[in-house]
Amino acid sequence: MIYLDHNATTPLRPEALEAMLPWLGERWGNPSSPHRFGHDARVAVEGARERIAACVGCRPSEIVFCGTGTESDNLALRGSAHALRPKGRHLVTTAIEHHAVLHTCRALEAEGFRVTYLPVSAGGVVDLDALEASLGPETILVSVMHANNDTGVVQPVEEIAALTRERGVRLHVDAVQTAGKLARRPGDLGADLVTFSAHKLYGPKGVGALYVREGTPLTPVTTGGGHERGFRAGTENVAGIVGFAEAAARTFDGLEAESRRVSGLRDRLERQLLETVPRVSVNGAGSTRVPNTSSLSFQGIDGESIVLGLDLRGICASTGSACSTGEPEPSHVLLAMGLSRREAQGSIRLSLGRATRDEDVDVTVAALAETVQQLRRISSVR
Amino acid sequence: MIYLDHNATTPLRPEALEAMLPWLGERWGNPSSPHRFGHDARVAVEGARERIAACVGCRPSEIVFCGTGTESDNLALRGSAHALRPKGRHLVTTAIEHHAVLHTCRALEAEGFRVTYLPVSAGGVVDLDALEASLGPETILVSVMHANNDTGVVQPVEEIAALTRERGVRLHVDAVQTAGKLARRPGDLGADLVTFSAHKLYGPKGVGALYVREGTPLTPVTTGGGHERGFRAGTENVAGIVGFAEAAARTFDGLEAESRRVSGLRDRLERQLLETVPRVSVNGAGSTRVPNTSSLSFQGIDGESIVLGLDLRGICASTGSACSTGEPEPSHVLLAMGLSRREAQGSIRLSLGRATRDEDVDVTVAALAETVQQLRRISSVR
Amino acid sequence: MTNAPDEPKPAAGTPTGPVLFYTETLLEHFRNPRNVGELAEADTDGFGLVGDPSCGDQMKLWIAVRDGRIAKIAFQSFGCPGAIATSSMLTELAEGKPIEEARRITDDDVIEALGGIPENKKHCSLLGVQALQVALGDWEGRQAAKAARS
Amino acid sequence: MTNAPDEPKPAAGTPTGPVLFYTETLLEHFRNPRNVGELAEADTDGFGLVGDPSCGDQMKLWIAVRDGRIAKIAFQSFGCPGAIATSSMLTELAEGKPIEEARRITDDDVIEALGGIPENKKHCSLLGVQALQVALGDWEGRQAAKAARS
Ligand SMILES: Cc1ncc(COP(=O)(O)O)c(C=O)c1O
Ligand SMILES: Cc1ncc(COP(=O)(O)O)c(C=O)c1O
Repeated sequence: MIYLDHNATTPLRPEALEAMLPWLGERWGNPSSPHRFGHDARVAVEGARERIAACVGCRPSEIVFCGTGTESDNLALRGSAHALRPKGRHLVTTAIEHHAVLHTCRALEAEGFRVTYLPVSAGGVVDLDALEASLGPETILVSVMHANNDTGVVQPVEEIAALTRERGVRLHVDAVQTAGKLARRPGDLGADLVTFSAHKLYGPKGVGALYVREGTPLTPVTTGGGHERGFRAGTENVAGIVGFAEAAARTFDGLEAESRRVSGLRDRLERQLLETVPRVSVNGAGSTRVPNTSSLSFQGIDGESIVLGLDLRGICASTGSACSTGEPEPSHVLLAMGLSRREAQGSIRLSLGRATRDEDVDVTVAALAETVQQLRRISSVR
Repeated sequence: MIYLDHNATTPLRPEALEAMLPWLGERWGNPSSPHRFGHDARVAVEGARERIAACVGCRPSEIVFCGTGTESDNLALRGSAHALRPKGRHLVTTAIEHHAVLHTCRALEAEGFRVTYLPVSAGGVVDLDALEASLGPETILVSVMHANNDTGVVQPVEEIAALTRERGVRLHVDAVQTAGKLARRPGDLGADLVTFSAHKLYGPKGVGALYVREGTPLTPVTTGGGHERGFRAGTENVAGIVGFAEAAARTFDGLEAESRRVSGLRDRLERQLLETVPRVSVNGAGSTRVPNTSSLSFQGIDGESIVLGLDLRGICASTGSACSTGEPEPSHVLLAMGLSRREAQGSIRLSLGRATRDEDVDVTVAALAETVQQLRRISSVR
Repeated sequence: MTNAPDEPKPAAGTPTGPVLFYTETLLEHFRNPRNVGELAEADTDGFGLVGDPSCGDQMKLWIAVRDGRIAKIAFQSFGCPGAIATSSMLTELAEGKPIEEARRITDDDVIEALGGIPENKKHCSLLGVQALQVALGDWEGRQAAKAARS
Repeated sequence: MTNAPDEPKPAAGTPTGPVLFYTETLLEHFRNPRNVGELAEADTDGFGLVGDPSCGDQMKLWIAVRDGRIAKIAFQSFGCPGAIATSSMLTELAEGKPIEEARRITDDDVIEALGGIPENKKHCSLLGVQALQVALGDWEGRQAAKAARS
């Protein structure tokens, strides 16, 4: 199997599993229990927090562990909106955010908040002028992803941070698709809130984190026993948190070399593909992208069919963000970049990872060429 | 080590770990990915859902996986309150609920909901007359725990269900402390919403579940990619869910015999203790209790000191619910039962489990007698 | 600028189910679709073109009728695996059938022949049957026109 | 009936930290507290009784003074491990000390001597020092009374 769906999820690093096992075995204590056996687990959780803070570039007390990246996004958006409601009811985001952000904005609209969805360029980059123009006295939060999950296009979050800081508006950055891929330390982006998800950087599923800059107003979404300094109640997923830290530490370590390697492979893949297959385009090709992602549009055929064609040839690809609904909607990201419905429908995403090798690229290009040719033979559209 | 803190958390069953390992290893796919490798994970999640539904006594589509029991409680309360707001703004709960419920009620009060906190008897049982009297035309939800985590006292939820059903009010039951302990199938309680937590029944930390009876109005708390039928977005903790199902299936299987065994041990422990140690009382002793829990009040000494005394003798006990704050507050549950602050402060909880043996009981009683004697020698209070 | 992206809000509680429950038969038809292509102008007795505006899928279908039966059938399809496989299966079901029988082929017949199709893919399966109905209508029209001429 | 249970709402963002960071020294004093008990009426030159209303802890402390020094000291404590250990450590620090020096013992001295104490337990450590101050005040009072009588 050639796995080219790393933006959906990544394999757990064996070292991370190794680090988790004691906490799934003989060290099962509850970190909040008032005995040394529980304290042992507390020390593990706090140690993991320190390791992740070191990767991210922040203080340990600024890391809040959550159950998923989605939950972290929800905490950032709902938590800011509810904490800052007295100051204003206007939020700004982009049309290309992950559903964890977009659908949460919709939910906040239903609560009476106003949300601006900023357009992006044909290259998939958010329009900075539009962003600046959107900021008003009522604006309390801007939420912009660091890199898009479908296209890999990196957003100018540092520039945005400069704007929001100047205006006294809080900034949330969803860094799920850049953490462990870009050398820039997320804590240095200038954001007040940053989302991470363990399973996107070779950690386990079931753990996310939100960086909450000290002093950032935030109302908790999940209340109870006061865990995570009151920001996220619930017994800690000790093993998951320890695995997250182990994976993050290893993934951030040596990140630059690996990024270069993977972007080399991705460029090679795109080059070969453009040479081999007619009527294909690379979405966001002209923009800065994370090294591992390639969004491809094939004229006249359907993305799901291409993905199945690849699947039957032993290659895991995706039509875009892995949404659980199985809805036939084409990517809202590509539509926002100006692609037609049919162009968006003819798109797939290849996302490379640590295990990807030269041969995988060659095999994939050949398989794609075959699949595309076969589907075009069937297609009623030219 | 003798572990008598099973109400805080339980060891992961080795069979559950075994069942989890493939999903932490070579089968790491995202259940929402559109290829067979992802589908493999989807099948695992849906299979786990079926197994849990079978344990609980409901349809698979009525199980919503969450990250913790706390999150499930939050979804039940916030989700009901927000969905039913147009019908009314009054909620009813009890003074002895877990903080996951109580603090969420407080948060809802801050949003403009009115909450009635029902008193309990000296035996720790909610007052049914008070409950009936509290129900008004504005009441939208009643939330009562099945058994209390501090005392183990079982609440008359079936009677409550009869009342709420008659009045057309929704009922949430927090069954975290009864699932896997009481033979009654949670789905048969007559509730609309029931909370479960995997790590309390020998499953992994980081997974909970909410039973949502078909047709129950519920607004999601965490929005995004539409996972869990839209009730809880975020990439599924596949390994955790599989481990939860394995643990639940095994714990529900043979539950009656194990319950008898454990309640025998608990009764023996209390009998020996009352014979050996003067000035001790068992909280809720006259009420129906889950088989494994013993809440004990020792006059003239402090619970934390007793717990540390036991800890130094190799026994893990607790002062009560494992709250992460380390606050010196005595148990709100015991206070609600009419204990004085100092009586409540002198209390500990022993919660037995699968590994507990006769000898453990004997050793514990001896250690307790020693600790209590030593602390009373130091104490300035008689 | 407050242009909300064009996508549905997830209605809590709507059953979605697994994305990918393709049967072996469906996969086989996807891999080796039957009767792919077009019929020559001269061969064509009926033609149908239908599209599913909700998902952008499109299908073209040609039939040749001899002795009141569908003698030849061919299709082209732009769409998801479900659309391709159901189209292929439809042509197999229709080929050789008397017109009246072909007319009675339903979506459920196609789905059943494939051994089922994921719930969220069912709307794709409509195209094949629809296209056949359109093509049969076209054939009828041509027959009527011929009868009028002769 | 809308009687909210008597407990604090968790203020989001308040640092709480680990529950249980007891040092070895603290544990040793908890296990083997020094100077536990009471002094005989005849032996007692000063007595202090203090309580922490927020956590219910209580402490009694007796001193005997000879030649301007604390010759004997004894305590009883109802409270958490922190309360017991800090009380014990305080008596150790105070024993044999000249009155003026004993008066200058601070909470921080006790905490430092124990090698630290969990943040959320610090309020317990107040009791020992407070009780000593009260006992010293009592001693002074008795001295003054004696001087007035003689
Ligand atoms: C009755 C009750 N409800 C809810 C919870 C919270 O569950 P979790 O620890 O999974 O967050 C607990 C356990 O702490 C509990 O005992
Ligand atoms: C940009 C982005 N944000 C948020 C998420 C959600 O994270 P999780 O899968 O942990 O819920 C994802 C992944 O699906 C993502 O790509």
